[in-house]
Amino acid sequence: MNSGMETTIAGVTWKNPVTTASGTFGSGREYGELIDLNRLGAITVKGVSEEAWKGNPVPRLAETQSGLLNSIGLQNAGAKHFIENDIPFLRQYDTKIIVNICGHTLSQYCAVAERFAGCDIDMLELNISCPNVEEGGLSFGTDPHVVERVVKAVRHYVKQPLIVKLSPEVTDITEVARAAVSGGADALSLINTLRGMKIDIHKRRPILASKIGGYSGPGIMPVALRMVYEVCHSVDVPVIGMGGISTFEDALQFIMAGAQAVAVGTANFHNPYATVEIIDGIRKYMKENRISSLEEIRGCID
Amino acid sequence: MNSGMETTIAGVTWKNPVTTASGTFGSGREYGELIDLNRLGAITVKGVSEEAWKGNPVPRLAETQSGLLNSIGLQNAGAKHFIENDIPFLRQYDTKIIVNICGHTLSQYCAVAERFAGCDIDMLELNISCPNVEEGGLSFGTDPHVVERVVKAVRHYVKQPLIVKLSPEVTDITEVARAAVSGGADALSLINTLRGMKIDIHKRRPILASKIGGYSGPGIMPVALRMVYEVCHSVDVPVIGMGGISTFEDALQFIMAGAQAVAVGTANFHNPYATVEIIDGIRKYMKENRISSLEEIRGCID
Amino acid sequence: MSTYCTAAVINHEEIIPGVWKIELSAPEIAKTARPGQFIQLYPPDERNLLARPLSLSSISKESVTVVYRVVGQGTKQFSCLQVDDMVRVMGPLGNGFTLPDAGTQNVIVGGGLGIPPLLELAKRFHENTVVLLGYRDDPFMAEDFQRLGLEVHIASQSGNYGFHGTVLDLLENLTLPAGMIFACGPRQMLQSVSMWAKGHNVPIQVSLEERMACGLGACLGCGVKIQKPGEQDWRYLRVCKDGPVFSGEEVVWNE
Amino acid sequence: MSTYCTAAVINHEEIIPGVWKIELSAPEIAKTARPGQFIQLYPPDERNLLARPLSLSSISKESVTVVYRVVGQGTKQFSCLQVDDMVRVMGPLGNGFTLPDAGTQNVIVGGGLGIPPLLELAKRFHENTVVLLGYRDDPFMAEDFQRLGLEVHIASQSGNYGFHGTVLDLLENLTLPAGMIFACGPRQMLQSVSMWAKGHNVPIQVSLEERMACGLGACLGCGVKIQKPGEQDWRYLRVCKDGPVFSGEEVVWNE
Ligand SMILES: Cc1cc2nc3c(=O)[nH]c(=O)nc-3n(C[C@H](O)[C@H](O)[C@H](O)COP(=O)(O)OP(=O)(O)OC[C@H]3O[C@@H](n4cnc5c(N)ncnc54)[C@H](O)[C@@H]3O)c2cc1C
Ligand SMILES: Cc1cc2nc3c(=O)[nH]c(=O)nc-3n(C[C@H](O)[C@H](O)[C@H](O)COP(=O)(O)OP(=O)(O)OC[C@H]3O[C@@H](n4cnc5c(N)ncnc54)[C@H](O)[C@@H]3O)c2cc1C
Ligand SMILES: Cc1cc2nc3c(=O)[nH]c(=O)nc-3n(C[C@H](O)[C@H](O)[C@H](O)COP(=O)(O)O)c2cc1C
Ligand SMILES: Cc1cc2nc3c(=O)[nH]c(=O)nc-3n(C[C@H](O)[C@H](O)[C@H](O)COP(=O)(O)O)c2cc1C
Ligand code: FES
Ligand code: FES
Repeated sequence: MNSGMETTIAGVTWKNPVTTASGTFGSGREYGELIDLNRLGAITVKGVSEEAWKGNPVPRLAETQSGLLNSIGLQNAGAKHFIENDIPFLRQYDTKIIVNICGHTLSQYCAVAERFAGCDIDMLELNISCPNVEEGGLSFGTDPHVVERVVKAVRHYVKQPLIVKLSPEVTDITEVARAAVSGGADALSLINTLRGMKIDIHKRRPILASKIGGYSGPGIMPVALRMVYEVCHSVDVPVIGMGGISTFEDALQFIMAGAQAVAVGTANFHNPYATVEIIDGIRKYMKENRISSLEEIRGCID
Repeated sequence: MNSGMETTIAGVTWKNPVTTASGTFGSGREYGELIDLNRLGAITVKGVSEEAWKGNPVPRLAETQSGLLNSIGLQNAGAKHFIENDIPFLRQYDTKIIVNICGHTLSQYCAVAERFAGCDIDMLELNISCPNVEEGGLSFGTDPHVVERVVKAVRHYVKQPLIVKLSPEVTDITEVARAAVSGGADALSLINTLRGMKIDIHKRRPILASKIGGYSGPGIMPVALRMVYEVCHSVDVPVIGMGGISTFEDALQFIMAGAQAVAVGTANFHNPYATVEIIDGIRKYMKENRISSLEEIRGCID
Repeated sequence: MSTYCTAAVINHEEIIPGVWKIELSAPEIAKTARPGQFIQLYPPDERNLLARPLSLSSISKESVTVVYRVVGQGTKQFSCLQVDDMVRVMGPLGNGFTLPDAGTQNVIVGGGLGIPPLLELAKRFHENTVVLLGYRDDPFMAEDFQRLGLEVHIASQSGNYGFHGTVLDLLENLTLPAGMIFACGPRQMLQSVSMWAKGHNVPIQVSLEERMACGLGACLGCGVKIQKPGEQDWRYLRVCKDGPVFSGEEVVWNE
Repeated sequence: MSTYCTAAVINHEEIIPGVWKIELSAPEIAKTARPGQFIQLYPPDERNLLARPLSLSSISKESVTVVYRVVGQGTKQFSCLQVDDMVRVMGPLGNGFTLPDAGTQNVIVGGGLGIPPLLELAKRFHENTVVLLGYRDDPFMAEDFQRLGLEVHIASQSGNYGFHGTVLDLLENLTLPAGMIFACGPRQMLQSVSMWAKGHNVPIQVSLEERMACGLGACLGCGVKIQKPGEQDWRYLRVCKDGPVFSGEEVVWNE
C-alpha cells in the first residue's frame, strides 16, 4: 500500500521521510527499547571513524533555553566494532541504514569510506562539519574549495549513495552546497550544529570542559530552515533537512522549503517518541488536507 | 558615589554597562512611558539613514520558539527628522546617546556619518550587518576586506567614538573583527541577527512577507556568547555584547566572556522592564559576591 | 500612559465554541482606557516571547474585558487560564476611536471577532446609533448591543440568523444617512466598508490588525500603509501606536 | 526495559529546607526497578529540553520515590509540583547495584544527597549491614535506615549531630571487616572511600553522576573514565547505561 510518504533519495527509497540525526540516536539500540525502529524511514547512526576515538573531556553537555550544547567529540568504538556489532543489529529492522563517517585527516576519511564500501548499508553520510574535533571536521567543511576536494577524494572510495553533511558556520551556505555537489555528493544534509557557549556565573567557568560546543535543538530551527530553503533553491540533489525539528509541523516546514527528508536529533532527548509522533503527525496532516503524496507540498515555497 | 558598574568604552563613561539593542527600543520615547530612561547606561537608537526609508512589506514579524524573526528593513524617517526630534528628547535624560547608522551605499554611510559629526551625541554605531536590506547592510559586513575599507571610509567623517556592529553570518567572526579594528573601529558590537525563516504550514507560505528575516532573542544567545568570547580574545578594543540577553545572569555571562558592556534587544518585547531588571540584578549579584567593580569578573573566562 | 503589570483573572467563559471572554483585574489599565484601545496579553508559556494584542471589549472601574478566538499557541494558552490565575498584561495601548460630535448619526459596523471591540464604543452612544453586525454563522454578543437600547441589525453569511448576507448589504439598506462609521472586522470587510463610505462621502474609522512585537511604537514591526490627505505617497504607520484606529480613507488597501 | 510515561504525583514534601521527597505513580517503572537505578524527570517548563536524572530512593509496587535538592531551574520547577499534577518521566534507567552473595558483610556509605539512593538497597539487606551516613550539617532520612533495624552510624562535618567528622572517619572506626562497600555521594567522598577500599582490599560499588541528555546510552554525553582490569588505557563509559554504579577500583578518579 502506498502511504504517499515514500521518499526516494539518490535512488534509495525510504518508507517515510523521517530519519534520526547522527549522534543523537546511537545505532538505534537504546531507543529501540522505547519505540519500534521499523517505523523509521532510515536510521542515521552516530559518527564512525576508522579507529576508535576517545572523545572530549566531560562535562560534554549544557542545556540552554530551547537548546543544547554538546562536545562529545565523536567518541566511537571505530569502524570494525561498528561493522561487527551494529550493522547486524540494524539489519533486523525494516529501515534504511545510513552510516555517518568522520576523520581527522583526509586519509582517515578515505579509509573509513573504503571500509564501508563492502558493507551492507544503504547510504553513507560524510560529516565534514563537526565543530567538536580539533583537526578535520569543521575545518574541512567551511572552505568551498576544500569541500569540493575532500568530497571528490572520499567519493572515490564510496560505493553507496553519498550524502554530504554541511556546516552552518559559513558566510554563504549555497556556495558550500554547490561545492559539495560538484565534488560528487548525491545528496546533502544540513545543518550540523552551530558553535555556542554557556557560562556558569557562579563557578565563573564555561559549563563544557571544551568551553565551546555544538548548539542544537529548537533554538537553531529558524536558521536551519532558512539554509535548507536556500540550498534547495541552489542545487539539484535532494536535501535532508535538520536542525531543531521537534514536531510534525516543524518537519512539514522543512518539506515545504524543499527538503526531501528530515532528521530528528535533539528532540529525541526531550521526547523519546519524537520520531514516531512526527511520522504520525505528517500522515494525519496529509489525510486532513487530502494530500496523497508529499510531492504535492514539497518545495511549495518558491 | 561609585557603584562599581561604571563602564568606559572608547573614552565614554556609562553609569552602568547596559544599553538597548538598536531597533528594539525606538529612540526610547515609547519605553520611557514604562521605565525611567535615566537608569540606562546608554540608549542605542533605531538605525538612521541619510534619507527616510520606507521599510519592508508586512508581515514583518514572526515569533519562533524562544526567538523572533523581523524584517523591518530599517524603516526610519531619516537623519534630519531624527536630529530635530530625537536628540533633544534624549538629551533630557542622564544617559549616553548612541546613534546607529545605516546606508545602501558607501556614500550614503559617509553622508549620514558626516551629518552626525556636528551633533550632540555620544557615540556612533555603524551597522554594516543588517540582513534586511537588499543593498549595503549585510553585504558590507561579511567580507573582511570590504569591512576594513568601509570602516576606514566612514571613519573619516565620524567625530564621535565609532562602534562597528558585526554580523554573525560569517565563517570566522574574529577575522571580520580584526578587519573592523584595523579600519578604525574604536569598539565593536555583536551580534546582529542571524538570518532565519518560518513557514505557515496551513497557508503554505512564509510568515514574513520578505520570507527571510533577522533572528533574535534567547535562541541566538549561545552563538552570540561564543562569538563575543572569541572576539574579546582577538582584538584589543572594547566589545558590546548582545544577542538574546534577557536576564542579569545572561548579561553576566557576556561580561565574564569579556564584554565591556551589553545590549538588551528582543527581551524588551517579552518584558518591558528587562533593562532595569538586568541592571538591578547585576548590582545584587555584585553585592552578594562582594564584587566592588565589574573589572573583577570581566573576561574571567580565559 | 500605559502600564505593565500582572493581573488576576476575574471571569473567564467560552461564549461560543472557540471564542472566550476574559475579564482581568487591572485598575491601572481600566482607569485610562478608552474604546478602541487594546492590551498586550503575555502567553504563560515563556517559549512564546511575544504578547498577543487583544482589543478591549469592555472597561469597568477596576477591570477590563477582552473577547478572543483561539487560533494558535498563545490564545490556546489563554483559554486554559482559570479564575484567580495571574497573567502579565500591558495596556491600554493605541489611540482608540475618536468620539464624534453629539448628534452625529453613528453607524457601528462589526464583523466576527471585530464585534466585541465595538461594544465599549457602543456604550458611549445613547441615541442616533445603528449597529450592524455580521457573522459567518451563529451570532454572539448581539444581545450585549441590544441591551444598550440601540438599533441592531444582524446579518449572517450562512443565513442561519438575521439577514442572509453581509454587513455591506445591511449598510446598503440603511434608511438614515450615516454621519460617521466605526468599523472593526476582517480586513476584506473593512476595505469594502471603506469603499462604500468613500462612495457615500461618509467619514469612517476602522480598527486594524497587524503582527506586533513591542506594542508600544518602538520596533516598527506593525506597519500599515497610510496616505494622509495632501501627502504625495503612502508611508508605513504603526498599528500599535498611530492606530489601531485609522481613517478608512487614508488606508492604502490594495496589497 | 524502560518506559516513558506521564506520572501523577502521589506525595510531595520538603523534608529539610531545599530537599524534597516526591512519590510518583508509575507502576510500569516500579515493576522492574532495582536499587541504584534512576529515572529521568522532565521539567514542566518546556524551555528546559532535558530531563533531570534522579536516583530511586524507594520502590513500591505501583510507585517510585526520589529525593532531590533544589539546585537549578529544573529542580526548582519540580518543587512546585502539587499532588495530582502530571509529570513526564522515563525509567528505570541504568544498571543499579549488584547485590552481594548472602552472608557478605555490607557497608553502605552515603554522603548528603547520596544518602536517599541507598535506602532501597538497604531495604534488601536484613543483616550483616552497617550504614555510614555523612552530613555537612543536620541529618535527614537517617531514621529511614534505622527503622530497617540496621546498624547506623552518623557523622556530620559541623559536629552538630553524631560523630564530628566524615564518613571516612566512620569507615576507619569500623569494628568488623567490610566485605563489600556500596557508596553514593559527592565525587570527592567517593574517591576517598574508593582509595580506602583499595588500600583495604575491599570491593566497592560507587554510584556516579554526570550531565545527561538521552539517559539511555545513545548520545555519549555522560562519559566517565573507566579502566577495567587488564585494559591498557581508560576509556569513557556511559554513566546512564554502563552505570551509574561502577566498581570504585575501575574509575579513573584524577581529573
Ligand atoms: C490591535 C489588535 C487587536 C486585536 N484584537 C483582537 C480581539 O479582540 N480578539 C481576537 O480574537 N483577536 C484580536 N486580535 C488578533 C489576535 O491578536 C491574534 O488572533 C492573536 O495574536 C493570535 O495569537 P496566537 O498565539 O493564538 O496565534 P499564533 O498564530 O500562534 O501567533 C503567532 C504570532 O502571530 C501573531 N498573530 C497571529 N495572528 C495575528 C493577528 N490576526 N493579528 C496580530 N497578530 C497576530 C501573534 O500575536 C503571535 O505573535 C487583535 C490584533 C490586533 C493587532
Ligand atoms: C544518575 C544520577 C542520579 C542522580 N540522583 C540524584 C538524586 O537522587 N537527588 C538529587 O538531588 N540529585 C541527583 N542527581 C543530580 C541531579 O540530576 C541534578 O541536581 C539536577 O539535574 C539539577 O537540575 P537543575 O535543573 O535543578 O539544575 P541546572 O543546573 O539548572 O541544570 C542544568 C543542566 O545540568 C544538569 N545537571 C546539573 N547538575 C547536575 C548533576 N549534579 N548531575 C547531573 N546533571 C546535572 C541538569 O540535569 C540539566 O541538564 C543525580 C544525577 C545523576 C546523573
Ligand atoms: C549529542 C549530539 C551528538 C552529535 N553527533 C554527531 C555526529 O556524530 N555526526 C554528525 O554528523 N552530527 C552529529 N550531531 C549533529 C546532529 O546530527 C544534527 O546535525 C544537529 O544536532 C542538528 O539537529 P537537531 O537540532 O535536531 O539536533 C550531534 C548532535 C548532538 C546533539
Ligand atoms: C525588531 C528589530 C529591529 C532591529 N533593528 C536594528 C537596526 O535598526 N540596526 C541594527 O544595527 N540592529 C537592529 N536589530 C538587531 C538588534 O540590535 C540586535 O543586534 C539583535 O536583535 C540581537 O539582540 P537581541 O537578541 O537582544 O534582540 C534589530 C532587531 C530587532 C529584533
Ligand atoms: S509593535 Fe512595535 S511598533 Fe508596533
Ligand atoms: S546521557 Fe546519553 S549516553 Fe548517557
